[in-house]
Amino acid sequence: MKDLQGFYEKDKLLNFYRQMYLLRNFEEVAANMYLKGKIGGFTHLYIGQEATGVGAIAALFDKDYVVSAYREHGHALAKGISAKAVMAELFGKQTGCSGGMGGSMHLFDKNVNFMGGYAIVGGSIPIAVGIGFAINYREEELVCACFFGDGAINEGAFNEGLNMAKLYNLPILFICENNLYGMGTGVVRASSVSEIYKRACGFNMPSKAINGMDVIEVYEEILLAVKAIRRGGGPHFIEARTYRFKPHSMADPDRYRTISEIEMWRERDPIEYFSRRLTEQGIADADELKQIKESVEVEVQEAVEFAEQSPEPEWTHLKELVYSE
Amino acid sequence: MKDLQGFYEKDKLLNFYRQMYLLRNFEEVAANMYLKGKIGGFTHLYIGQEATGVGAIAALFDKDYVVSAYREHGHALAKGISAKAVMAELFGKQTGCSGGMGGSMHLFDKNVNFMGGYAIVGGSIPIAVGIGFAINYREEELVCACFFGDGAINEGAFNEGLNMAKLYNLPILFICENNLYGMGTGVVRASSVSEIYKRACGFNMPSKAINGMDVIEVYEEILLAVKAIRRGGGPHFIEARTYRFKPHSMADPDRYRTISEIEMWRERDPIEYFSRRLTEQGIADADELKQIKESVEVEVQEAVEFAEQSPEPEWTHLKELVYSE
Amino acid sequence: MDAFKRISLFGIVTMAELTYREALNQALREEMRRDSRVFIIGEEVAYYQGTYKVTQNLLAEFGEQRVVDTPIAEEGIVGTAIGAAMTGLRPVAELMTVNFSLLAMDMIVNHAAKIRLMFNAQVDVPMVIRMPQSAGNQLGAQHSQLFEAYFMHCPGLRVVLPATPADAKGLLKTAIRDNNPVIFLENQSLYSIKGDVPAGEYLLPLGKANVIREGEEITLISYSKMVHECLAAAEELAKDNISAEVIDLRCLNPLDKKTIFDSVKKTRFAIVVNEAWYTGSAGAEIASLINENCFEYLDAPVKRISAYDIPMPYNKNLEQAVLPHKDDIEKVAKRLLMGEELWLKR
Amino acid sequence: MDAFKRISLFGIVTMAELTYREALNQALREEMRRDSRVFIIGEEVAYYQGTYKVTQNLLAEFGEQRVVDTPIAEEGIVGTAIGAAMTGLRPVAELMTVNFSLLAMDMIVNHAAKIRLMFNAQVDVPMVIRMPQSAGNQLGAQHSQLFEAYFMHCPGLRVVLPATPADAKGLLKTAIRDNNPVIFLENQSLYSIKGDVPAGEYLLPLGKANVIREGEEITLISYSKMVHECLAAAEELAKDNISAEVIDLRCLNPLDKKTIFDSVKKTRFAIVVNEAWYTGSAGAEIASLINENCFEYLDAPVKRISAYDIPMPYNKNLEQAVLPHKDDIEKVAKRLLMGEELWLKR
Ligand SMILES: Cc1ncc(C[n+]2csc(CCOP(=O)(O)OP(=O)(O)O)c2C)c(N)n1
Ligand SMILES: Cc1ncc(C[n+]2csc(CCOP(=O)(O)OP(=O)(O)O)c2C)c(N)n1
Ligand SMILES: [Mg+2]
Ligand SMILES: [Mg+2]
Repeated sequence: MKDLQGFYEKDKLLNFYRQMYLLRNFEEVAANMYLKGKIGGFTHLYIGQEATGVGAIAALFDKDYVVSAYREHGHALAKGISAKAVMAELFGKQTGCSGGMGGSMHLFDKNVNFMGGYAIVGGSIPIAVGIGFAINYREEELVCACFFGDGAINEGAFNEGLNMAKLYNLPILFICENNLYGMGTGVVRASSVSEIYKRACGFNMPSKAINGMDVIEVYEEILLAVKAIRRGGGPHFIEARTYRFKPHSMADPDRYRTISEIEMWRERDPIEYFSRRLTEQGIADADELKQIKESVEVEVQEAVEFAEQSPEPEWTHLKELVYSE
Repeated sequence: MKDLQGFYEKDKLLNFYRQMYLLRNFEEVAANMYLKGKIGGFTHLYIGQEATGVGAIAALFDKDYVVSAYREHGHALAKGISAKAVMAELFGKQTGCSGGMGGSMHLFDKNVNFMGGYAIVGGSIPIAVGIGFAINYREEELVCACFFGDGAINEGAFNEGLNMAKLYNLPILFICENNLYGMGTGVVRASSVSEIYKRACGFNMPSKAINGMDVIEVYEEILLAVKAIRRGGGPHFIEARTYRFKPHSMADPDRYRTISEIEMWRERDPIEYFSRRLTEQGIADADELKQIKESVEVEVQEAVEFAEQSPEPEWTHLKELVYSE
Repeated sequence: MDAFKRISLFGIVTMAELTYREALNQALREEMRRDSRVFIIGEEVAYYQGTYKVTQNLLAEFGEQRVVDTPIAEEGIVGTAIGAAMTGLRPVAELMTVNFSLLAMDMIVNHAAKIRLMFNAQVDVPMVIRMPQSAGNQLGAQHSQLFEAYFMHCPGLRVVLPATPADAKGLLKTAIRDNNPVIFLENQSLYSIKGDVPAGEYLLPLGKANVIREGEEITLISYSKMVHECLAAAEELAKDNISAEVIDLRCLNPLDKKTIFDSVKKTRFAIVVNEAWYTGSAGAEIASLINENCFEYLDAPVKRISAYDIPMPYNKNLEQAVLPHKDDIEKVAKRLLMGEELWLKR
Repeated sequence: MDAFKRISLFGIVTMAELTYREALNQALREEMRRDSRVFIIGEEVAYYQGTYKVTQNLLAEFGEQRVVDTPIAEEGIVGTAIGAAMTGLRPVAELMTVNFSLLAMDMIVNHAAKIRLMFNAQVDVPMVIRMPQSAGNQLGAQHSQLFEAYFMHCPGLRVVLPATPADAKGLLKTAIRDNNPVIFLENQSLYSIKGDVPAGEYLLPLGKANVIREGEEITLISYSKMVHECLAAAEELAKDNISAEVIDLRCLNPLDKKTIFDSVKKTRFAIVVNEAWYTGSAGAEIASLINENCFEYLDAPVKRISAYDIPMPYNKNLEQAVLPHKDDIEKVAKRLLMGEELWLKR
């Protein structure tokens, strides 16, 4: 376990902790709301993968772009969409970050350059290529981070997107969150190469597997990659090895994994692991962490109330959304 | 230059020669017929690439399957469709190997397991996967050879097809004929990796680049690969480095290549190179080769006459082709 | 097995009350037992037992070789099915939902539909692509689509859309035996509906519509889920002494024009209902055919009821407002019969 | 430049006789000069100067950054355009032909068309996808298709199909300035036709049909190449003293219903013509709309003329037999006016 003391400002570390716990608590509450019928659709939880989203997005500039798939609550919150706006979106309300039009799979916020969750596996990849293209076109020094799952690497879009990104030397960070399953299918039953980072070799793209359960490792590795990209190093590929603690979606009976496998991974809970490090290394005491948790819980509770009280979107508004005049 | 004497039966070598010249002469005549308006469509000539088609297909069993793209006259002839049936197809006649329905891009002959030319770049790849799947399903010891161009590797189908082929350990030989251009775009401007055989590494698939201008090298390398596949070794990938001497299609002004580049490659003409080897090594004399050429020319001439005299397909026949009852 | 709760006898046919899902499962099982060339391929069809559980227990009976899980690769799945079909197998491919068929459109339209003609019928492409479609579960714009209009506008394909458990079985069995590529569109919202399903060999011909309710004054034409909305509307209309005939088309290709025209010539009024978007829908084709072929019999224009031309919003109320319902059908039918000219674009 | 052979003055507008291809090229050039956010991306658009030479000389003027050659990767091309459009650029993507759009269907229908609504209009997707389509050159089943019906059945897209050089310019310029994803379908067979094209700023609104020939007795409705067949048929009909009005729709979305309905209400007879397959075509939608909205004005059913529902054969005679021609239009028009009931499925 690497020493944190002296390498990081305490605030930064506590902020990692806070964010991870925000992602966790937000989704635990959202799951409840789903069961109460307040939230519809499939609703895919990110619980277990928080270290990847938080660590990776912390390594970006605020103005950098993020594109994600349908398991994107965590990415959206980490990028800075408020818990209120995300919760209201899950509730389908006008005040949601997508005005109640998108729902869980289609969060979006132009203000923080969170460029959307997409529900077609692999679909976000060519779109990220376009964002990277626009960054170069405008000669900005930004990066587009594109999150997708281990399942997406087997879609055609992966080949087209990675090849074009490398060919045009675009500032894109591809982050494959390998949580070992695409729905019920294990990576070894879906990909001819189970070490996913190797799939990038065919494009001559720098590529690496990292521990996605350790927010510090994620942060540091992504920081390195992003710096290289900003220096004109072209697209990089990161395989973050992680695990989702919850079923694929709220509709998934989750019968394809053994309890012992889930337990094993739960022992590597990224939040608990990080909180142990913080306390053991004397960076924060249990009380401080508890206070953070409580403040997060208040924030999430307020988000629920906000969502509850927000108005539904209107039919007249809907009709204006189809076309831009 | 490897010694041929003693390694190969003379007949076999002369047959390579005969076939290559058949492919060449057939297309030279077809090009004329195109200019006379006897043949329509784009018509993509294989001239220059003959060693690859002839060498590779010679390494297959008769019952092995071949799938190709739209530059497939050569593969079709090498697989054993008669010059008559191919020429009649180009003429759009009832006696053509696709009954005049397919034309140059869609040759087909069930009897020799030539499973079709396809005109969507990359489209033949998933279909080859299905044929390989069926071979395994029936526990046959056959192989499916799938030819495509360097342009096809950048399509999504390439990723999906290669991954599935490897995952299911299918008996498929992927042969990418790298003729350096996809239409007017050089490989270096289309693929992030110009050594195409490396694109297979992401699938952990045995992969190799070979000299596609040398019929013997092609034959030997493909034979090795096919043997490995038949032993259950799963899909293999071969990049055959070759060149098309003619424009992309009869409609292409061919302005993207320098004359000197074309000249350079013409000096490596696979037929002349092979005929030099045959004569220099005392396997055949000039007369013998001339006789072969003449007999080929007669065959092609007869094919033209056959095509000319064949009837056009009928409207009533056409209507029965849409659905199988 | 809970699927066989109730076994009754109608004449000599043994019936069982099954869900639509179970009926499909039974059809698959029976056809796989009958013909060893039939196999299933798709995402989550084997170990997961099917996303919507249509392939439940088939892996256990038929093994990994005939119930094949795939990567998430729709183009690869359909391409594999095509190649296998061309070499003598009879694949039943499942795409998880129709929304993902867009990724396989090239394989479906450019390949499966073309191969037979292009190669002068030297090969057939006997395959089925099963896909659920529908809307109404707050799945958002990318997961709430219906694409039968795309498949209908593609010669070489068959397009089948069962509305009941019995039809699901009878049509799927026939589809598997058909020698053409069949687009088999199941309706997500119908998987759990129940109905009597004949046991064993039960085959419905493709292209034979079902007059599911007879009536005299107006013809309601639809397929898949909307058949149930039409039936419900007919029920309501009956309360007002309006006698509506309901036609379940079952297939859009082949299309049973005769049944449609005969009914419309009798009733002189017609409404075509589909769950998909309005513009360019299958309903447009059918309405136009009716007008062209029954023009002199019609006492009013053929009306079309459909979803609005709007990508589906997530919000529940708005989603319901976008979709067509029995009330819309009832309302339009009444106004039509009362001779009120109305422009109700739904 | 040979494009500016003849410069004449009509009122104050300078006209030049250009080919359809040159008019498109001019539109692209003008828009790229006007707005540095506009760029071109596609296969062979730069160094090759465009497969059909529509992008000729643009690379020389605007450089590699704004005229971008791509690998053969249709999904990648359209996806790149979408991402760029969402972040403020205005891409004009070229797909080599519409046949390959099937490989990008997911990007077009699931993404480009949905993004604005799904994200509550926080972003627009201002992009154009240019694609040639048509048949008649013996290119076989996979290369002879027309897919406007697919794009029409997808809310969120605009669908534009110019028939003349002037329209090609005026509509493409407007399409590039439009804030929605525009499917811009050029017709392969029209690239070399000539016509007068206004110089400089010439913008045609999307959704405004053109009554390209006025007439009193029958309305011929079409778009793209078939407009020319309709005009030729109208010419023939005139010889028999039949006065046909010809409407060039120009756009299928937005669709100018008013112009259609006004004309049909006047003439009382209508034929809709499209080059695509019959079943499920745009013609079905239009015919159905006419019937629904002009029912009491019609003296005969609306007839549709189209290609047969057959994947295109290579053989030249058969290919021509599959496609619709002016003779078909003329024949159907006459029979319709003579009150002969006919079932001519073309
Ligand atoms: C093109 C496509 N095919 C299938 C699906 C259905 N589907 C939704 S999520 C999913 C699994 C994706 O797995 P992975 O990429 O590993 O992401 P994870 O869910 O593990 O985050 C599947 C098959 C889809 N949404 N899109
Ligand atoms: C999906 C698709 N996109 C574009 C085309 C147009 N096209 C036909 S051939 C060709 C070039 C293919 O190059 P390559 O794969 O290297 O094969 P080669 O022509 O060199 O044999 C292109 C772009 C096509 N047929 N299909
Ligand atoms: Mg996963
Ligand atoms: Mg090539």
